[in-house]
Amino acid sequence: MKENRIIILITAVALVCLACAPFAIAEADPLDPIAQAAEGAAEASAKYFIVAIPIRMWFQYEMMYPWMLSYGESFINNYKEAILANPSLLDSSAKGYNPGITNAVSYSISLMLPFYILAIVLTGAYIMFISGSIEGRVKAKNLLKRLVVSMIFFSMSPLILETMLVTSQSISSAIINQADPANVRMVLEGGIWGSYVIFCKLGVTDLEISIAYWTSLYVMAWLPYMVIGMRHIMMCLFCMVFPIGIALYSFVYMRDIGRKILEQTIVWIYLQAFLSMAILVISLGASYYYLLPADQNPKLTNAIMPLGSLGESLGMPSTGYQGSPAYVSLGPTSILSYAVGSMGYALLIAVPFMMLRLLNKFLP
Amino acid sequence: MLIIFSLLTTVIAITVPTPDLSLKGILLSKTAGQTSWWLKRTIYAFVSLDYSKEDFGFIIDNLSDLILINPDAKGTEVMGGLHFFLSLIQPLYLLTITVTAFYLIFISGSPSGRAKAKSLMGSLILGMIIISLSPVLLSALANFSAITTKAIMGQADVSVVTDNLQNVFGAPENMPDYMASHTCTLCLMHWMATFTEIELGYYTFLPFMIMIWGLGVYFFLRFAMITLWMMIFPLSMLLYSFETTKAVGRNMLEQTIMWIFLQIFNAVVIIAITLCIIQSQPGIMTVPGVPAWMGELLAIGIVGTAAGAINIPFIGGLAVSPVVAARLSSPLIEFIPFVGCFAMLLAPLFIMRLFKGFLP
Amino acid sequence: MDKHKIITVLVIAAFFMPIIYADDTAGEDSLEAKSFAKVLGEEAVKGISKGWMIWMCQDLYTFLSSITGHLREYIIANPPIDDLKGVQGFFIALMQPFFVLGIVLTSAYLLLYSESPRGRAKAKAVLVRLVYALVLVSLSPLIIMLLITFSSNLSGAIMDYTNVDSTSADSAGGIIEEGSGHMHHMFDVLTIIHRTGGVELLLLWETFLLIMNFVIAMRYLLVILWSIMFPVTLLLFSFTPTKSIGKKFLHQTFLWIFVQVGWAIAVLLIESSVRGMDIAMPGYPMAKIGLACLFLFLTTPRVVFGLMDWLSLGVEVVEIVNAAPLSMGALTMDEMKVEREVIVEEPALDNL
Amino acid sequence: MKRIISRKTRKRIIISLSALLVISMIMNASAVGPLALAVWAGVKHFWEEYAKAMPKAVGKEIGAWATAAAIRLVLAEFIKMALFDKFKDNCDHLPEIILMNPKIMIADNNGNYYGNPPMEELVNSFIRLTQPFYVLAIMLVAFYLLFVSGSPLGRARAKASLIRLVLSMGLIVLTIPVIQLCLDISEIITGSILNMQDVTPGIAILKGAIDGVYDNFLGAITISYWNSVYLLMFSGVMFFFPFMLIALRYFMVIYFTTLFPVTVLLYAFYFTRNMGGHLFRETFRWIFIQPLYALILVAISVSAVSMPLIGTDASARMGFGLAGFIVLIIAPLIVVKVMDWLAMLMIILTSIEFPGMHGVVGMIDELQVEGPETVEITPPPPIRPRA
Repeated sequence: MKENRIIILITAVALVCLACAPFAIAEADPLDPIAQAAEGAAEASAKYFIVAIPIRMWFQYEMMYPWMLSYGESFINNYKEAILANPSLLDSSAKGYNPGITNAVSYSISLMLPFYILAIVLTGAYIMFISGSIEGRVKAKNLLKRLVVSMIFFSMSPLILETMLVTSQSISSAIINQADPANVRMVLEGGIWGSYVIFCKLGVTDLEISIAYWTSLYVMAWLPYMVIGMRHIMMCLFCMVFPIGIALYSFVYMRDIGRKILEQTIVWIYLQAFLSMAILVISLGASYYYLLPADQNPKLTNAIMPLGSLGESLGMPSTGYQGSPAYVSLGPTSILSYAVGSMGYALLIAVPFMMLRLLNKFLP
Repeated sequence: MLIIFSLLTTVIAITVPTPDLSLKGILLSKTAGQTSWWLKRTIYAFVSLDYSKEDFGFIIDNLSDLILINPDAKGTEVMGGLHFFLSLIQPLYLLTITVTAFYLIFISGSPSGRAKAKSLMGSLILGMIIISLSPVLLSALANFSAITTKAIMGQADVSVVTDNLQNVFGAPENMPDYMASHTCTLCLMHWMATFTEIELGYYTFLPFMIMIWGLGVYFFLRFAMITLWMMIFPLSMLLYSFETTKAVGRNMLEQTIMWIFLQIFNAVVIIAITLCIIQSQPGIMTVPGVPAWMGELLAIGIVGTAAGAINIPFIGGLAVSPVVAARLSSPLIEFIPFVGCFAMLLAPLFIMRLFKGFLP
Repeated sequence: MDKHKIITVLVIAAFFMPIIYADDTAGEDSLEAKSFAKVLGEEAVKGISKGWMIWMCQDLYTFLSSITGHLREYIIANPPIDDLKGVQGFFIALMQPFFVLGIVLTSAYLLLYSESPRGRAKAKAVLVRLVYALVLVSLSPLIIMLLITFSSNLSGAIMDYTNVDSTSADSAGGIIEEGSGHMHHMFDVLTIIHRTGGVELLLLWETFLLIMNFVIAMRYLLVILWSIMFPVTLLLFSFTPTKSIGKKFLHQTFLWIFVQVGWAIAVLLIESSVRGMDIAMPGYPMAKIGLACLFLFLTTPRVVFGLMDWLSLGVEVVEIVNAAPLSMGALTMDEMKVEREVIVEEPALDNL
Repeated sequence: MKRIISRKTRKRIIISLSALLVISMIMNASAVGPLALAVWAGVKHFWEEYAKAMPKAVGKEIGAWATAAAIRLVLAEFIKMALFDKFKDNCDHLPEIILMNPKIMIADNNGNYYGNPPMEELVNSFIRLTQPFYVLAIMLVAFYLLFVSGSPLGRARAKASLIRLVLSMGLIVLTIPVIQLCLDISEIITGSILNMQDVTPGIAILKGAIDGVYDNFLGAITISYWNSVYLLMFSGVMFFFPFMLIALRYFMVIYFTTLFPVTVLLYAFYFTRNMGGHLFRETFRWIFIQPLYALILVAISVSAVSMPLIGTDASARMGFGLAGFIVLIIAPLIVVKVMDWLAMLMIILTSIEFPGMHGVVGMIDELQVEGPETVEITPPPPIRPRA
């Protein structure tokens, strides 16, 4: 929000009041109870209706409404691009070409290479010179085989990563294209605009009682991006250490760490598919709207006056405060759309975590 | 009671500083800010306490009955559900029995298989018998546990516990009636908080809500859980009689028995509390009260913030301060019954953890 | 205009203004001397604003608690199978090549490299598994439809024993509504006394009702998720290395489809236990019962499926279907042994 | 059974009562007439007074509100100076902060190293603490060897532990150099990782997130105090935690350094070997998180390149920055098993997956096993038609 504007505005107001304070009209007649009552009523109504409400509505419709249009709608507008974003290691013409990872991978390869050489040399030495029992020999040979094979994979690791990324992206796009964008938009907007409507409805009387919905706006606007960004970062992290993972996976003692690293790499890369599956589920979830017949489906508008809904049906602004800054007559939100929308956002957060938990220890 | 008290305070607050008591004079007397300030907090404290402590009397009065309460296994409520599940599993029973019999008669491969089938048959028929007897069985179980509980609780005097609970949550003895339910030490905490800042008042009546509402909810929950397990008793029997599903059935039966016999542990908790209270000499496990003069001071401080503001330092104070002082200078919260409530709430968790897998 | 200049100006203003207006900016009652008439006027207007606040919250309450009127529809709710079919077809098409690959490889192994009879038996077992899984996968929409229909019918049958459809006070909906309604009523009273006195209570019943709505919607979405992933689940389940994951997925599938049965049982339980309590101890405080019933509705599925996970039974069933042709003892045993060996990491290298 | 009257019925009652009142008033209007006139006069008077008092009231209230807002804005400015700028400074110095290591050894002017006196004292005190145990242990083993000496296996074990004890005595004396060596190694690796890439884009993204949160905080605090407090708490947790963890590492390294003699002793003695091994693992884990932090920082800055929306979309930038903070918080915790309390958070996120208490318990278990070190491989129980 534009803080300078706010500051200047408020300063102006404050200074004006400061200036005109000494010239205020005299007290009401202290001997006239009705006058006293009127004064009290005037002060209270000024405090609670004439001043506070426009300010709150200013907050809701001047500050939060543009915020909703930019931040709140952001994920709904470009969820596809956000979810399908993948780094590309080798193809410099690709969109997300990311030389950084490639450098890192080569760096970690160079980091691990001496250990390989050491191990191979040692094993060779063992076979040639020490080579006690037969079984020891067999073991050593076995180990040597392993080392060589893993070394091949090791040196090919950028290629492997690239393949995994490309396959996951293609699968995800195939899944996400099954989703109907109109439905996704409908469901997700039902969630975030539903909270916004409730926030406006409650918040105009007292912002404190609408705090939960106001917070949920931030959650819904940022958490999907947070999950996607987290996936992106963790993916890059594990891509960097992928060669190390392969190397450790081939040494017996380090095997567990290596397995963990490989698993995590695979899971974080293919999480994309599950995220897009969540989108698909959301688009299918639109059928939740028809759970109840439309006439029994309870609705809530941001009409803040008893007759608001009536006035709205007549097409006039129904705040009852005609001079309101920019009253936006939002459509009614239904409980079904609100619930399924919020849960759609929750799904975007829950599915990755579920999968992270379900998909562990799958490598031998 | 609330109305009486607030009216009283209002009258005091208005009449004392105002010379003329005509309507106009009262309306014009300049003490309204303080009076409303004070009244609001007073009423808030009263209302919130009444709310958080409603039905406290009910729980205190029939604590023993609440512990002893059990659903009637022969009653229609349980039987309706039980019959439903029975109708659900009858075909299963028939099917399995026919199949096993068929197997025994015709296919009957190895002797081992035969033996297995026979044992299965036996267990099935046994299960059927038990299920047909289930209402009797369940009510017998319930009665048994109830009788045991009664016997255990007979060892101690429940009124000791209830009195001490009264001391913690409710009124001590020799309280004027209109103050009765508002002068326990926790209540005084609530009063102070409310007079400091009205929103703090909410957090100070949380203890009441947790304890009293918790007890109320807990007793009903136990009742409901027993109803549930009684209703699906046939299912658990069926599952228990198969080898493949034995684990599940065992788990369910264990749950049934545990929830039914939970009341015994509540009785034991009651006894424990009673013994603690009886054996502990007064003052142990209690926060010692502040000295009397400080109590007076605090009392006047609480009320005085309101009363003093309306130029009558003592009249407002006198209304409440003896009570407040009495409570403040007597020992504060008795922890034993307080913790006893917690123990009663936590009993199921302990039992679930401890008595896992006692069935074969 | 430089921001810090503004700040300095503001600081000055901030320090002067309270002196001029000796007034609590939080908008609550202050200790200054006012006449009663004035206070009465104030309180009247404040009362209007508070009443307005209560009105808004009342609308919200009717909005959120509407679930108690439609419990049956909410509990029975299941995604229309026709929506799922197309997507499942897509997933099946996605899975097909893997299956073909697996079958071809196994049969190739069987034909070419099968040394030991044991390995042979293993391969056979895997092959049969694969074929069966292939059949199951191509049938998966039907299976899902079967499961969903079964669970919804079952829960419907359970709820036929209750009067959940009526919104009378002794129906489950009515009781739950009372549990939250009591708090809502209390919120009204406290708000009348003090503007923000009852906010926490508001949050309390809001949370309960929101959770009820949200959990049902969540189940709806997760049923869709697991049903469209059913072919994948079966694929994972049929390959030996990924079997454990497949098992977990299968567990989830059964769980989320059958949660509604748990809710139906909860409804039955609530009503019958409240009636029973009415007989066993008349005059049991209704507010507590309502609260407990809110709690019961949320936790009974957890109890029913958590403490006794008869969802593993569903897994067992699939097991048996898979193992049916080779359930003649030995081969299965063999296969199982094999399975163990695959996952054990070779002990030979440990003391290297 | 006691029931509350439902709100609908309450409304109905009120409406009907008021209707009755109106009707009765109309019925005997004659009696009410003069009263009504008086009331009307009062209302009129009231209205006039109301209108007269209104402008002043409005001015006063606006002034009061503006005062509050001004105070809050000043407060916000102070908060910015006190917190958000500090957050951003921290982010600027993130590489240095990551590279920060306790000085176990220091160099004097002649360039020869010796232990940092306080550290040395601490460690020595612990060494002194271990001495009697050493004596005891060696005596025990010797006693065992001489008199009890059961199976050859037991013998071999005893001998082994005897040798280990003797060796470990040597190691204990070298505590400080050893730890310093490990720290140097980790610092070198960290430095090389940080030099691997340019980390400024990552830092810029983190700072962007802080700015975004501050903007929303400012917008909220102008209007309402409590809403902004929520945002403030959130940002405090979010932006302080990574640095808290890094500081925690700093302390834990010192802690385990002082414990090192005990660790060695426990490891050397046969019966307490597992304990010692565990302590060893913990020590080295805490020492070697440092490269992980560097790696995360590099990953953030690297992944910023291939995330398309960051340049264009503000919300995406915010989310990405916050995700960076979350990763900085969670990843090290996953590696070091400080997970046990974090398990609670994970459970909240995943408990929708496993209804049922046992599910939660299982989750806790699994999360404790989450650390890459501890993946135990248990074959799943064979499924066979039960005998």
